[in-house]
Amino acid sequence: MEQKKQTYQPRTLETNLPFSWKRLFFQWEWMLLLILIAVLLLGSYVSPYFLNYPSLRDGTMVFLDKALIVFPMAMIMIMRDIDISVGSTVALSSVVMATLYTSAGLPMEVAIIACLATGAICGLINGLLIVKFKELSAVIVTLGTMILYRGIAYIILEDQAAGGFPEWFGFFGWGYVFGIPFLLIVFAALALLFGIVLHKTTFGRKVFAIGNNPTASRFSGIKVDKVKVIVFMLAGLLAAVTAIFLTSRMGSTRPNIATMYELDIIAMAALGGVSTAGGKGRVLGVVIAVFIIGYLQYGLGLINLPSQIFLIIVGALLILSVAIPKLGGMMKRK
Amino acid sequence: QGAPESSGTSGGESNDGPKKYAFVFKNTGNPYGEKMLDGFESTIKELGGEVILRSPDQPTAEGQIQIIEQLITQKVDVIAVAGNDPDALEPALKKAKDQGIKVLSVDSAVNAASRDIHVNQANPERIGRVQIEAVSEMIGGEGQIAVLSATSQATNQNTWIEWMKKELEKEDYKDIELVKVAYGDDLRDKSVSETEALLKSYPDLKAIIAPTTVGIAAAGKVLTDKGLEGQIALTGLGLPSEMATYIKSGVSPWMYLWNPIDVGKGAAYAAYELGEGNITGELGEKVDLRDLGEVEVVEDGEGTQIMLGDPFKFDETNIDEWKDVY
Amino acid sequence: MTNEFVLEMKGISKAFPGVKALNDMQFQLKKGEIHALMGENGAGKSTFIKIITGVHQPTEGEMLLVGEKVSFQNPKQAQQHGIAAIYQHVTSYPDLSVTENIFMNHEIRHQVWKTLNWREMHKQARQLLRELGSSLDPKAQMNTLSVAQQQIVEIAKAISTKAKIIIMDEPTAALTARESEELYRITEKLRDEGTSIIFISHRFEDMYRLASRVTVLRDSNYIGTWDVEDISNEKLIVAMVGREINQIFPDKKTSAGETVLEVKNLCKLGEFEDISFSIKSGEILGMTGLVGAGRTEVCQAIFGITAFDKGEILLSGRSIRNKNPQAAMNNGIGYLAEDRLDQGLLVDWSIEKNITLANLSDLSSFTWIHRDKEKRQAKEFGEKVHIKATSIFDSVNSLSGGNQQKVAVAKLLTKELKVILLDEPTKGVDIGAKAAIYEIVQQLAEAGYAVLFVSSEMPEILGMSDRILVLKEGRIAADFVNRGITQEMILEAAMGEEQVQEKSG
Amino acid sequence: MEIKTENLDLEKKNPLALFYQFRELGLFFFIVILCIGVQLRNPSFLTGENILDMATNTSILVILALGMMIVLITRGIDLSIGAVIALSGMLTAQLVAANPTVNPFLCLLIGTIIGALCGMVIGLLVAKVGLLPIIATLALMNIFRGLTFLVSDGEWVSSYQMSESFVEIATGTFLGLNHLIWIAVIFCLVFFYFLNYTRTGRQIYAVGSNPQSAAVSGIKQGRILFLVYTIMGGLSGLCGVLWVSKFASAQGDTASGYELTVIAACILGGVSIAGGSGKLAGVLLGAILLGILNNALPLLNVSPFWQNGIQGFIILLAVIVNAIVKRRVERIHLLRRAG
Ligand SMILES: Nc1ncnc2c1ncn2[C@@H]1O[C@H](COP(=O)(O)OP(=O)(O)OP(=O)(O)O)[C@@H](O)[C@H]1O
Ligand SMILES: Nc1ncnc2c1ncn2[C@@H]1O[C@H](COP(=O)(O)OP(=O)(O)OP(=O)(O)O)[C@@H](O)[C@H]1O
Ligand SMILES: [Mg+2]
Ligand SMILES: [Mg+2]
Repeated sequence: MEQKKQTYQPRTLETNLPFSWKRLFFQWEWMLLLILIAVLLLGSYVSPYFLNYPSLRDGTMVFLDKALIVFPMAMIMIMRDIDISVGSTVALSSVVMATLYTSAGLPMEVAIIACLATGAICGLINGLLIVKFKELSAVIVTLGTMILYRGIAYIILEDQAAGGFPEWFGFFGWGYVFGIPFLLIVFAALALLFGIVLHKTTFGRKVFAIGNNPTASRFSGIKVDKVKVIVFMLAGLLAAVTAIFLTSRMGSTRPNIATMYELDIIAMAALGGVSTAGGKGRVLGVVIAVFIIGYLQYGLGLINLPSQIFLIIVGALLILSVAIPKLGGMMKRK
Repeated sequence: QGAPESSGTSGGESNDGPKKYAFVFKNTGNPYGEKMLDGFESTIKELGGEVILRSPDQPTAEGQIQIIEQLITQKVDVIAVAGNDPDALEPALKKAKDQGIKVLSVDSAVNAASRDIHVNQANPERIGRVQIEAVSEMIGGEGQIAVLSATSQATNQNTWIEWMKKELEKEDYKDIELVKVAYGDDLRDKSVSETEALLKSYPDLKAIIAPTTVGIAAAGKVLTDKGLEGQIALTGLGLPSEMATYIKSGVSPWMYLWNPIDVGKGAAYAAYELGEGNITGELGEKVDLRDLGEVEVVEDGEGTQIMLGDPFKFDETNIDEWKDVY
Repeated sequence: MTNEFVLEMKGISKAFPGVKALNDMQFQLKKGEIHALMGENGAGKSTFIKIITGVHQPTEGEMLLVGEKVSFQNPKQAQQHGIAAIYQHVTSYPDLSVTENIFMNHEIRHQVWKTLNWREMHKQARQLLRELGSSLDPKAQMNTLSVAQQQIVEIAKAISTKAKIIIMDEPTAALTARESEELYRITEKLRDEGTSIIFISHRFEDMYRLASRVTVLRDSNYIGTWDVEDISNEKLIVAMVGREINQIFPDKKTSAGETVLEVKNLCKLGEFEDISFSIKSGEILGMTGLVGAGRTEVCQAIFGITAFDKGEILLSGRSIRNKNPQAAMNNGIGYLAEDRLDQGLLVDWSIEKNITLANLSDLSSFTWIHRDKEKRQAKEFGEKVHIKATSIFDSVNSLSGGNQQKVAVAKLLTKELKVILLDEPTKGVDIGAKAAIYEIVQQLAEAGYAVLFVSSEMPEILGMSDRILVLKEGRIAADFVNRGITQEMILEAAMGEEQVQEKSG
Repeated sequence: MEIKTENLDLEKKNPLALFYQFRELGLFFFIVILCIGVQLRNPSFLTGENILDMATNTSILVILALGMMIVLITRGIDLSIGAVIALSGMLTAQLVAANPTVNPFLCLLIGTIIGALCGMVIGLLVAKVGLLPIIATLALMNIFRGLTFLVSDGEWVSSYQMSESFVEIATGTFLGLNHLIWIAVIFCLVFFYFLNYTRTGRQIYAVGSNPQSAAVSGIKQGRILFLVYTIMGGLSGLCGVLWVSKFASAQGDTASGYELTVIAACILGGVSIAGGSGKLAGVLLGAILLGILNNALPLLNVSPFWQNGIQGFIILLAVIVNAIVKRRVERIHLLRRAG
């Protein structure tokens, strides 16, 4: 017995890391924060209307609607998947809601629930197709459903617009609570919720695990398919929430709303440090990235730059922000 | 539900210096729109105002709402908008009106509640009817015709098509049959496919009306490539520069359009009058459009509008003058 | 001066950020010799050969090829100097054909047209494979082959470059005894043709069988080079692990209890048929067979990863059906996957998160993860299996193969289990770590687990098991009680009589 | 000592290997059935003229899909091609407008060079800086589109400004076939040769199939990636010229969103997003299916409001049917092997 103990040396494993400034500061979020500050300074420099509370506050209402989807999109990208059907899901849920209210004459509350259900079902279909037909990959499936969902929206509403919602419905897009836009409050709440779910709970841990190694995750007893379906459903659901806010802001809807949203959303997530190679990303980074892109666009709008310049600036920002750390890493290695 | 605190007390009045006139077009890079913006810009400058020209990069209402928000923050005095959607801009434009900003729509109307007045490039009834008259003349009052429109939800196009159908009910056109309304979505490739499909599905087709600049150019191209000039007539609304080739080759004997520069000008005068408080958009008011003449504010559904004359006819005789203009 | 050595490495050091992987390494390779390189997991063997092949560049030291100083900036240069390598983790192109895998980057082209000469390449590939004793179809797609077949393709690839030096990093890790035998034959043939071979393995049999000299590494340091005849087994182990290992296999103290797992007539089309066995609590059931015999498939079917067509699984007399791994684990069955990089571990993650991954529900309330508990558990189980690392936050990537395997074992132990299925738990693991794993397995059995121990290595099957199950082509070929059983008896069952006769004949 | 080794070998042909030869079969049958269906509804579908029209209209898609295929094989993606088409088309059109005598071949060359330059930027970012292709091309899509608007300053180039010879590029015929068809056919042949009979072509597959192993076998991965994006860019640039010539009009929003159509053609044709696999025949079928849909839906007099939905449905149906057929065949082979 004694001899056996000697076959190896006992070792201890450290469970506390010594404090390190490097670890604290070498984080993507700091870089993003710097960019955000730069954007705010730039904004106040170029436009006198930019840097004051009402302006910054109302500015958020311009870009936060689509930003709601960025959270589940981040989850999807962490799982090495992608969902390019979210814009179409927004359109379909919105059209369903408006049609049920205007044509079917259902109460608005019911129409809103139907809108959420539509979004969730769209997400569910994406998720189910993806896990049932693994050989297809998420890009293919959501490319197909992207065309399909918008197609259905066209079938329902054809060339009509549907609107004339009750007065109170405008609250979603235009309302304030204690002087803070309702949309901003919802965004903050969702950020907190998704931050907790992704970083503090078993569900979030599983999402990261799947992004890192789906096979090993399955072998470790994670129900990979179930997690995936849930996350895609969440994306659909939040697309529906976006549909509510967007429809409320516009007061009416059409089948062509929210075109190209998916690309904006993916850009926000990517700038926020979510890697489409999977397994990486933080909600905090994504939140900062949303404000960077949003305020940049808003600020440039205030000085009436043509929107094509804005395209170039966002593109360049995206590349620089992702490339600079890589280049830095390359330098260090040399 | 807290009431929104207004981000600035009022629009124009408190501002000294030149007044700010903003024009929001449907999207950037639209040739027709660019010309309209040119007309607006030069006129406002002449009148001594400050001009802001903005368009989203996609032709969506969402993009226009964003821009309108930004214009409100900048405390402009007048917003002129060519709406991507008649209703969807209502909340944003109402917010602008609440803050004392004058709103007018140009080219594509927004609904009555969200504007003070609409500047109509031409009388939609005339636009519709004149194209049927033209087609009838081209095909000798007899045969199948088809319409190639833009997107299925373009409001002005749909209005014109309605008027075309009304015109067709007349006894004179009893031998003309409208076989199909196709939609090319204002995309070149789609418009080409749609045109080709029309030719195949309706071998006896005599004419195509394309009340959209992209559609008519695409159709002109298809008819040219297939060598169908003289067999199938093409008319509609097109840009002289894009249509010059086809008008000269006879593919399209003639077509119509108003002068977008003049539309921009008219919008600028109307905006100026609104901004100066000379008019309010009430029915019956007279608006002085300087060299475009004086027009009366007339009814348009629940709102009011002014109209800028008949569509202009472009044919062999005058196309060369115009093709370099726009 | 003529040079005795085709390859000479002097004072090679290599530092990775934070890790010194090699320190002052010395190495000499003669023409036409098979030179074994041995050492514990993480000793630096793979790093060393990657330096030779130009994948890594050394931080210090020089390299002489036939007396001439060289330095390779990339693998292509090493290839051009006649160095070929078969890497530890098979590096094939799964979507491409066998021929393409063999000739990638040194394709045969038409003299005139400079286009790829497929016919010639297929022909030569077939030829090469035949020389290696295989009649694989050169047009077959790589990912349809078994690991052993892929290994053969890798060897064919190395030979096809007409290399003067061939390096094999643990080529036998995935092979069974019989396939290893085939590999020995090929290797010897190459040596006889004048090729120099560096051979890395954790199996002593490989070294004794093949090598004429052996170089030992320990903790990134060069320990020494010996002629194989001159060094005893004990001395070699001391050189490798720095201390004596008196006993590799723990004493068996079987006290089998109740039957825990019973498998009845399990069938899966095309994979296995009619598998029946039972394991008692405290018992270690060895399972062996040739590659592709279906052992992994059986384990995975029991664990709920793949579905089976017919049959029944009973746990403590109760029939269970595991729809997925989660269900299996809840039923008390654990599985250590054969391929730890692909199926066992999340290599970018820390040791801690890997260990706790399967057991998150116990570490959380209302799905909120308690970090303290998590750290404590990771430490407890990490130490239990003696992972060699500084902290639980080290990434699994940075560990050597053996230590990675220990992480996978630790992960398994966090769940309350009754049955554990170990699929090749010592694959690619050094002698010290092997002893440690054997001991852990024995302790598990003593603690009342029913253990299924799958292995291709005869000594460990014989040394560990209470009973031995031999699979052949998806069927049970023999079921021995491990008393007086010899390697020959097992091989005979695994291969079938005809082949054994031929072998001895 | 001689050991027999049947056990290690594939005496029977491996089931997967067999099926891979017929991987496009499902798609092919799908197209045949679709064609029959359409023909029954509208007899003008399978007329010579319509088939030629269809081929002409699908040519550009085919050319682009070839490029996208090799990008996808290397595990990449290129979302910027629509913008590159617009940029090169606009610049070339401006050149022609300013200088009507310029030789059409020169135009094609210039467009290709402009596109290749754009592709090189992407290639550098992906291969040298190590950006993920989806991010890099998403960003550059914005930038190229913005540049197009900037260089055109909102103006457009229309048919009367284009010389006869320039418009001829895409409308002229040779031996009764439109030039576009010829160009597409030539590119198909070149790509077939390139992918199957050149070293570089095979290295593209190698890099996509297993980047690590490509690195240890000494393949210069960076160079392959750079090359692939440059080729894609060059093809986009070329198609920009063809596009402008075909429609005799160059505008800022030319081909916007077209990248998705091209990607759809590739994945319909069985190119794996995960890299490493993809065959020319499949991509061709994928592009043809989309071409047929574009042509057939208007011919069938399908309501414009239904076209989007039907198209999405058919794309999904096609990939799912293909996946199911593939599984079936695998299962049959398994049975045969077991039996
Ligand atoms: N790319 C790398 N970055 C950082 N550390 C590395 C890297 N590659 C290897 N190491 C470290 O270098 C040491 C030697 O590793 P190496 O793979 O050479 O060991 P080995 O002797 O081949 O072990 P095994 O027998 O398990 O294969 C290990 O501690 C390992 O963690
Ligand atoms: N000679 C072969 N031909 C084709 N496929 C094979 C061959 N050998 C193995 N396989 C594949 O391997 C599977 C069975 O191998 P499995 O991994 O279950 O066996 P194993 O005994 O665990 O072998 P290993 O030692 O490789 O783990 C089969 O389903 C088959 O797909
Ligand atoms: Mg190693
Ligand atoms: Mg196995």
